[in-house]
Amino acid sequence: MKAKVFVTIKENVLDPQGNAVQGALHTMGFAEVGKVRIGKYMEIELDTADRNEGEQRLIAMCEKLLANTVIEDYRYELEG
Amino acid sequence: MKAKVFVTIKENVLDPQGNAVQGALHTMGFAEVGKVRIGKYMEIELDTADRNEGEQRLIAMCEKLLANTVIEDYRYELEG
Amino acid sequence: MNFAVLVFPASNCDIDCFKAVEDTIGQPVDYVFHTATDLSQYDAILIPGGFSYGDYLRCGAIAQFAPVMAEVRKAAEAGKFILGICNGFQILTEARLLPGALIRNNSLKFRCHSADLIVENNSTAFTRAYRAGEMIDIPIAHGEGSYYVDDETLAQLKADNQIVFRYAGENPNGSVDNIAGVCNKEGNVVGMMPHPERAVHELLGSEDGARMFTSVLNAWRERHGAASVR
Amino acid sequence: MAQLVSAKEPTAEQIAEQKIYKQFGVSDKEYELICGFMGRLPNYTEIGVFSVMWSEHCAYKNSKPLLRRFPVTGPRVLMGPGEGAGIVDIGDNQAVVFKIESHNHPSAVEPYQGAATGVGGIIRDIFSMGARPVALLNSLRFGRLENERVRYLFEHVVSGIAGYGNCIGIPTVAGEVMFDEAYEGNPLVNAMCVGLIDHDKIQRGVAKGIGNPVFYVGPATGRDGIHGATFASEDLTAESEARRSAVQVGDAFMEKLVMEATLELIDSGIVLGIQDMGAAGLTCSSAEMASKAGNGMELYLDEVPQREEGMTAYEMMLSESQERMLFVCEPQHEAQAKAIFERWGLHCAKVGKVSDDGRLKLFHKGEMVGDMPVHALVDDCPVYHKPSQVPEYYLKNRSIDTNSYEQVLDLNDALKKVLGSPSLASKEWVYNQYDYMVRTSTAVRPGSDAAVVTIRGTRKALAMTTDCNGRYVYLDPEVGGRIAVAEAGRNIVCSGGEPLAITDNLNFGSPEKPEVFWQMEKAVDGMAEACRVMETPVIGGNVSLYNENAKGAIYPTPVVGMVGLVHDIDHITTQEFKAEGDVIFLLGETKAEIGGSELQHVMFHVAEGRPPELDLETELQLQKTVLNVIQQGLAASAHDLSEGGLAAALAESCFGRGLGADVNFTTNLRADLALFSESQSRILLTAKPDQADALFSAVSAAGVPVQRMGTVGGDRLNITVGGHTEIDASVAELRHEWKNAIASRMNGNG
Ligand SMILES: Nc1ncnc2c1ncn2[C@@H]1O[C@H](COP(=O)(O)OP(=O)(O)O)[C@@H](O)[C@H]1O
Ligand SMILES: [Mg+2]
Repeated sequence: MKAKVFVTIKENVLDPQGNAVQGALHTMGFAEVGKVRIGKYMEIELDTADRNEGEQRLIAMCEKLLANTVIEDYRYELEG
Repeated sequence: MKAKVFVTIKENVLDPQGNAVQGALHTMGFAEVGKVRIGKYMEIELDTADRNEGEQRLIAMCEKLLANTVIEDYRYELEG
Repeated sequence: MNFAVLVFPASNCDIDCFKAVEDTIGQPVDYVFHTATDLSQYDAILIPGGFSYGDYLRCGAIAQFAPVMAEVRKAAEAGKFILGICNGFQILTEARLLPGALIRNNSLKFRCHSADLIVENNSTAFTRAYRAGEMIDIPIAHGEGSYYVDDETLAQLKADNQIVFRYAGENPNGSVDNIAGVCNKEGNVVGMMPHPERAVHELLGSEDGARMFTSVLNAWRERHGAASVR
Repeated sequence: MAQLVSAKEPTAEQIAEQKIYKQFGVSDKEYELICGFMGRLPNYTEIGVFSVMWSEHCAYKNSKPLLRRFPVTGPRVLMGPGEGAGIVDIGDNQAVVFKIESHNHPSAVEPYQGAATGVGGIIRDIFSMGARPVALLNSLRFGRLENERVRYLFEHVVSGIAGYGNCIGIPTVAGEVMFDEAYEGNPLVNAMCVGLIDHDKIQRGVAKGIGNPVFYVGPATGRDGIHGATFASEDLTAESEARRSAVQVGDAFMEKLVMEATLELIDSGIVLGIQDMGAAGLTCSSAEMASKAGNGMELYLDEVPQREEGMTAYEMMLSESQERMLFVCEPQHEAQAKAIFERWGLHCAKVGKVSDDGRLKLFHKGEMVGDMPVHALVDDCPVYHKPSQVPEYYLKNRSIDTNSYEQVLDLNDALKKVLGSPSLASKEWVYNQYDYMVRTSTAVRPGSDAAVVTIRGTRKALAMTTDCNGRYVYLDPEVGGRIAVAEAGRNIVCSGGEPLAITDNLNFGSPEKPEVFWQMEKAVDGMAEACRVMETPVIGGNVSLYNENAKGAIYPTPVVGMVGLVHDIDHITTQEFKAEGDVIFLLGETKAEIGGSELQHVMFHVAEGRPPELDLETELQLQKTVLNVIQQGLAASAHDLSEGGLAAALAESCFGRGLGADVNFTTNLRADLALFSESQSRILLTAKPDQADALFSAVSAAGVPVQRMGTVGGDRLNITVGGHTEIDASVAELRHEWKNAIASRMNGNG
């Protein structure tokens, strides 16, 4: 199985990276750019047969390591 | 419109962060974890009416700024 | 000989580069803001270390679009002497004025300490005062200093003698082939992760960086038929 | 509790009836007082503003009576406690500005951002005075590295400090890190910043000139860290964690812009008053600036730049979004100020005006939403004299005889254990992540007793250090407090500096506990006395209380940050042995003092008995003498004896250049005590062979006990006591233990 995990900064938490990129895109003439949020994208190969169990364990990985739930949210997709 | 951009490290470029996360997950007992690759995930709001033109400009943003094509690949999705 | 030290909003080794020029070769030097649109009066351009525009996305990614960079490109083509140190090196690679890219240290940590370098190419404008193969002590301070090029480009770099410095001993960041600094084909544009401007006085622990400044002054003088300094 | 942050606000009556103020840490009695000052029931915004202004963090309501015991003046002091940071004259129209701050509670919750914003905050304190920050230090305490959460906290605190300081380009040159179970769950993260200023550039946070505009500069305000000040003033519980609003995220790039622009603005001479928005954000900066000028202020909250939609007055006033400043100038200078900020890509917004009525008035959406007397906010918070009680443990410890411990026989092994103890081991793992060289002024890097930073254009330099041994303070707060100041001074002197003044961070448990309050009182007494005798006044500091976890209070940890003046760069001295044949001297007297020591910790796994004694006159005499011989050029190296005693100090001096030493002396103490006792007021000096006699005579003439111990040389450390070889080990082997202790634990194979 393959998992894709998306980690994003919580809505009301400051995202300096997103702000910097937004500013740069504006300076470069991309005036149409509105809000920019930057997060992480991870691809994880999982050697699990049981999809249900795989999912539970993936959630555990996210909660414990992949996302810092104090300031980040996460979302995932499971394939295969 | 909203664009989602995924920037990933090229296959043959070392991904120290992905390796570190893989190692940490193993130490934590997630033995099923295979390869881990870590990239960036960006959400960009675009105030564009023309979808085609929007897409062309998004590609320009990616090529010029959002990804460094020496070491990174990118992929995007356009919504709305 | 006129020196420019570029200043991006979050450059932080600009003062150090400026003082190094003053202290080592006593030549005229100006700070030039990232918004400047004319560098024609300068013979050498130093792009200092720091975090240019915060460097949140990738180091040097945003800086390559600063107005002053168009001038840097022109200067490079005109054969003027350009040295990018640390963040300056990152900016030069992002701007494609130098090959390759700098990625996160393999330790995933910022590393600050003295480092031994081997001078691989002593024919660039900035390294002629060193002996080829000489070992020098120049500190590093970076989080994203692991130099990457693909195999093909690496072979090309070797063929064209573009590798200027290598790390001796432990590779501090995972750089391909222990590369610490490279130049363009013509040898007038040099980029390096270590900080020669931090090694110009015995109080700072090493004086080995000073000769980069005397080198470039001599290169310039030679070009202009003036007497060289030691 | 999420409704604290958004949703509908309760009315003034509901606040009174349901005692909602209690959620903000306002007591019934305080609420009554507030109603008295207001002449009516305060609304939600107003009670919010009062609660942060009257929190321990802003009002020092539990610690004020203690802080008054510190000496705060001296011939060199240009500004003592009260402003953003204290200022000390260093001659030639220059002065040094410094202060220490804690970010303990935020770091416990989100270590990277907590530590990063702690660094950001202390930097703002320095540049808002008009000073150019030149160095950073940090003092850290964690639980034991065997614990996974502790490793997580340690790793991220260090990278947060690095991430912020490295980006902004201020070298992090010194600090300390100790590990002890007492700090598990409640790490200490104290950051100190040192700046340089010309006398005529000194700024104050005052709102001068009725009718003058008040400007806001920096990033937009979000719902970050609302009630941070209150949060820092209560115990760390699951509930308090849940109550936190959005965690503040630091943006070092933004701070760099704000710093450069602010310094340029101050340089232009048009600023009348300026203050950073630290704890309690807009509330605290506006109220304090008005108060210091004896004026009032009106704030137009619609003008406040906002990051999020629909922010209420309450949220804007209490937000602790980072990297923001408030300043006042005359109306005709507005365009000039704006131009300076624009050059750095910043906007400044006119958000208010100085008024003459002594009130803080808030306007939002066409209505007055708050109207409070400034005086009541800033000066009228009640001050509490908490009950104090001698703790049981203290009395018990006084009767424990640590000299009756069985003698430790294998001192080679003991030395390795001591050197490999994370608290004493090399902190390279930490400081190699910090850019300690940027600004090319760092003459002594982290790793010696104190860091030394040169002052461009002069032959002078600044020496700086932070020190505190919480174990000693726990065993005897008064003696421990004295030692913290004395040790800081010793570190400065060993580096060639004359101690100037201190800043302190009082990290303690809950002051509601009489035993904790007693610790505070005694520690402050000890520090104050030491400062008086050593003539190093307290020019500023910070108080962090309620540092508790499930198991109780942390060790009382009053961290001392000291700055000294090196009069000439030729005086700069480091701890490492310099050359073969140099003669080693020990100054001071060694007694059988093992209570609270590192030896006790690694061999007996306890902290008990009495800490080493400290006689301040003896200490002063030692420090003066050592500075004197250093200034005369007689000392090749100098190293103060602290944790691990003589054996550890000798080993540390060997490590710098990998030079060994042959030490041979006699004593009437047991060898383990002679080598590992942590007796105070001792310093190790070396001299070139041809200067050894001169050094010996100079020290003896000053009446300081001095003993010739041996010579530098070879690649082994050999220590013979009374004819018996007690330690014989290769320097490389010892160095390995010391150098890798932290890294190996962090890499999970320790
Ligand atoms: N957190 C830190 N940041 C920077 N430097 C540090 C830190 N912790 C320790 N150091 C440096 O390591 C050296 C040893 O520290 P320490 O054992 O506390 O010294 P001492 O006992 O002399 O006060 C000092 O130079 C100190 O500045
Ligand atoms: Mg010391």
